[in-house]
Amino acid sequence: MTKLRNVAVVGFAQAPIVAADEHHTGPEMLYPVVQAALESAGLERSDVDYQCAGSSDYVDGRAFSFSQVLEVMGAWPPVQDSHVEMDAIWAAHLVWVKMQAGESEVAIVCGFGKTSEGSPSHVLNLQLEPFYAAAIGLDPTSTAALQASAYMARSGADDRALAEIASKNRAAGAKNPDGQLREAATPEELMATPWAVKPLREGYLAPIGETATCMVLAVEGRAEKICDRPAWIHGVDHRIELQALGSRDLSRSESTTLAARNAFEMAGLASASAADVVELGSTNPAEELILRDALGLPASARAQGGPAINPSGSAQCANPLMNTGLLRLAEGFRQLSGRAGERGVPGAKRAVVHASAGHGLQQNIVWVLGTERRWS
Amino acid sequence: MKRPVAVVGVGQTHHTSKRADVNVAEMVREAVDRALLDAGLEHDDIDAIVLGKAPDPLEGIMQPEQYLAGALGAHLKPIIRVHTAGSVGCTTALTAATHVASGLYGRILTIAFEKQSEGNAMWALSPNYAFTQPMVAGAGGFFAPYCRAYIARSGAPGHIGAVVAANARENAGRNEYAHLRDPMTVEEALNSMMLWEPIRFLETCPSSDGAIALVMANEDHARRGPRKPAWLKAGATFTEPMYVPGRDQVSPLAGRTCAKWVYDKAGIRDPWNEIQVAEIYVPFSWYEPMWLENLGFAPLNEGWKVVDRGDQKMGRHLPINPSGGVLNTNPIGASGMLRFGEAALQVMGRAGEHQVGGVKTALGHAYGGGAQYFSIGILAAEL
Amino acid sequence: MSEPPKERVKYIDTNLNLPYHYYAGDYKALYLRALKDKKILGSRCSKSGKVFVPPVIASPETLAPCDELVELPHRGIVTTFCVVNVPVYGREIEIPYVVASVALDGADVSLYSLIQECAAADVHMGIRVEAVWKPDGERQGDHTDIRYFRPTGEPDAPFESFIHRL
Amino acid sequence: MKTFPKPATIEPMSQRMNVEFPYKRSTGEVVGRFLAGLRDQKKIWGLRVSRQGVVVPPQSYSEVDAKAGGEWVEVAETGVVTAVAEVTRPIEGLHPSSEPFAFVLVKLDGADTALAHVVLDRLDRLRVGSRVRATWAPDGERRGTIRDIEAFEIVD
Repeated sequence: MTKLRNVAVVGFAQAPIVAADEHHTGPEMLYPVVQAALESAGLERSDVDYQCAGSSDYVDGRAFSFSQVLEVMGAWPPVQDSHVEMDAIWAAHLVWVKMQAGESEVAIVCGFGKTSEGSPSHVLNLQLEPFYAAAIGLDPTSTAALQASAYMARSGADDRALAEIASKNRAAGAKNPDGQLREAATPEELMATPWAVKPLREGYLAPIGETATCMVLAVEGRAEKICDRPAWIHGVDHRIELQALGSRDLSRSESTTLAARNAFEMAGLASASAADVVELGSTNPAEELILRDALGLPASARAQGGPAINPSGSAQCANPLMNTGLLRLAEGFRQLSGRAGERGVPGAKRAVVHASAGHGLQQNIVWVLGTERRWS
Repeated sequence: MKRPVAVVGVGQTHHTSKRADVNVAEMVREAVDRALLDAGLEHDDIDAIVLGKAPDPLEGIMQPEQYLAGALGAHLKPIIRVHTAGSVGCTTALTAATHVASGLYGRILTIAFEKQSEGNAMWALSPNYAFTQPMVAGAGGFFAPYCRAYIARSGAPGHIGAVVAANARENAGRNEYAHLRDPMTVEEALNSMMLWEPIRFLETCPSSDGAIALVMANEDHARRGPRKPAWLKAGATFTEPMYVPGRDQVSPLAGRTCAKWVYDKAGIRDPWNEIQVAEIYVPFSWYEPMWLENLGFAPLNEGWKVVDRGDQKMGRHLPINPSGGVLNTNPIGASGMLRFGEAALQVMGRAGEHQVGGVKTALGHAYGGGAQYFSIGILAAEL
Repeated sequence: MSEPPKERVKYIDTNLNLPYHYYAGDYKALYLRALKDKKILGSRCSKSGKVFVPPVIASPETLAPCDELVELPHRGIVTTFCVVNVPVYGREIEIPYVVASVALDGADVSLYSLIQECAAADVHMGIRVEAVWKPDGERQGDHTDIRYFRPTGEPDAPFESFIHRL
Repeated sequence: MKTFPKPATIEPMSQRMNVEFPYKRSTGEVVGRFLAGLRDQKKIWGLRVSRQGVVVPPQSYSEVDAKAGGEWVEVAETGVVTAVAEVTRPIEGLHPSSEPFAFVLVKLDGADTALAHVVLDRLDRLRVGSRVRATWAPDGERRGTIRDIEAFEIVD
């Protein structure tokens, strides 16, 4: 592997994840978060040389939604800036690429989305191919259920296997003060919840939630001065698959496997099992099982040993659109930098972080973070 | 650039008001196929894809790069989607360049498009949102007051906008891909209906369907390619908020900052004399003199004098928009990449009938939002 | 037949209908409710002292909070404007009409508003204007409560006083 | 000096509104002919493309390697279910039925990919692996959309 520039996550802040913030617009939610992230890193806005946001016009129900957040991101005097119409974790990736290109030293990444103002089912239907898929009325819960059924048919996993995964995440989520759904539940309790879309139960899914997030990234030389325990980026890759649900093996996540292989090679990590923490962007237990399969992790919630999987409770306990992915990266940072509180994995040195976008895990990104610099 | 980056392939569609014969994917694929052919490459040679377009409601497809992944040859590759309002096309190309400059990717396919005929741009861009002061006059009505302020500040005579429009149309007549190509005189522009005073009908951009794709590559690949590459000397995007008290909307600071930054990086001290052609984002004619000042081609309040002297015409000191520009072709999300791509074609010497002679350095520019997003690339014939 | 019909289906008509439930946010809510009482509220930057209308949570210039509430006069100047000669979807206004940037006295950013009760040709940069409100009992607490601005007949503001703050 | 009241003391202001946009989507040659096949012939056509085999419903390119073109292949209106999502509470204005129904992926006989569609009846018997058959909108009511196939029904 060629030598890359050491880049680290050095700060993060988020708004509470709530069903609806009735008092603030998206930019108003983001304003204190940017302030808090800068303050946590001990930075002035003028120390930051690049900013990138991730959001969606359709989630916010207005064209050019992202231009509103320029009012609160500190873009005066004018700053170098970009925006991706994606989950903010892809903005973080762009910043990392930018730093590899020598075009930035210290940057902020912002995520926001007023999920509560729209109907995610209606909105996310519009991601699908218009003539055959969107036209049938598919929504994200239904496509997730199609995927779950395909996985269950292939693997033999039953409702209890899903419930056990979901229960494990609920228990973890209960310990996460920054989460949304914070009530532990037994597999039996979850198996008693009604079908959302069969084979997925309501107990297996996150409630609608919204937040705003801000992450600070910095290159070696700056990162150590900003943060006592930076989370260094050892490797990262992202891949997409063709969209049509019936044209790919929905029971597997080929793009995750490929992204992970590339990220692990970059990081010098033998496998996901060799990490101390694995944080997955799965929004339901079937996705988690598919991702575990793609990453070579055990298929059961009861497996002993190996890395702690989803110490945050995962996206199953909070899925604030456009921020869900960046929150996974934030969890990796929190775990490695001693900021995870009660849910902290003792002595964690390496974390694997995953996030996803699109229907049926269409697009996936995998990161490896470490407490030590990767390249010397 | 940390590592040299070049444009090695350019492909665009013929732009028109309605491509009824193809769907969104097929229209975008035309540009992609042409860019790959131009670069002598196939999809397998591409390491990653960077796609840009303006707001999703224009076509009614959310994050269309996901639907388009298969069509773009992105299956099992990285793809990202940029959206920075009207500047997005140029910013997307620069984002692709950053990917190459990082050393992580050898060859990037970058694409920008808009198929405006699928929906209604007026509705998609300025519906009445709750709790928001309605945009009572559309995009023209938003920008016209700043054109008026420019005229008041600079003392520009009233015919300048029409001169810009007529020159742009004359140029578009030489560009086989341009949307509006029928000849048009200054008088016709002056006599056209006043839509948003001081902007007349023939001084505004059309609504177009179209796409452009570029292949960008590192030095090694660029030197081995079949054609002379266009080297990116410098590129940047600068942005500013809307409601800064005293913000200069006529010559925004973000634009001036961006221009200074790229000139410094490219080693350009005197843009007027060191750049031979500029493709700048002019959706309403008056923005040409305004941006000539903002980009440092003319002193403050004197951009209109360049136009009045005719120095922006083909064969004169600094041809502006030899392609015909946004005034004659406006697939919104693609318009910025068209500026960047046309600048690349000029330094490659492959702009066909609208080629400017002896181009060593060219500028591609785009802006967006409420004149808040600025994006500039400097392309050169030699590394 | 070994092929689908040559005569293809050319278009698919789709009418997207997306339900949204927008929140104004507290600052905008206070602003809109105050309009019902014929009050125009702004917010003052805690660092620069500059006044924003409608009120904003923080100054984009200083990033400092703007938590001081100020009431603004109903008069100001037209800094720049546009005469609109095209009908715009959703607006039933007789053309030509004028939309203008109106800098209220004491405010550091401008509002975007219609200018009426005069010929479009009589509007010019620097002309002083005042708000014309919907009558008592008809105001709803939304943007339409100020119907438009109209010239006051006062002397124009000098060009230098506004040309760099449109 | 008055300062802004704390959020808790302010009654939130909200407004429901439906954002409506009409679109006229150009289908292109392949999608347009496939849809015409449903409407005019009650036939389901696939396109044999590079590295995907017979794709149903077809695009004018391979989604695996982006190569253009292919040859038309008629496939059966029967096939096997490869995935099932049973919707117990349909979403108004989005879902194609107001009664419980199921989304399915169906690999039609002769096709190499599966089609997304719906099953409306006998949901209790629907499984991955179930055999199903297309049911059609009546003559004169097929409008050249994917919904010209009304649904799939379980074949005993």
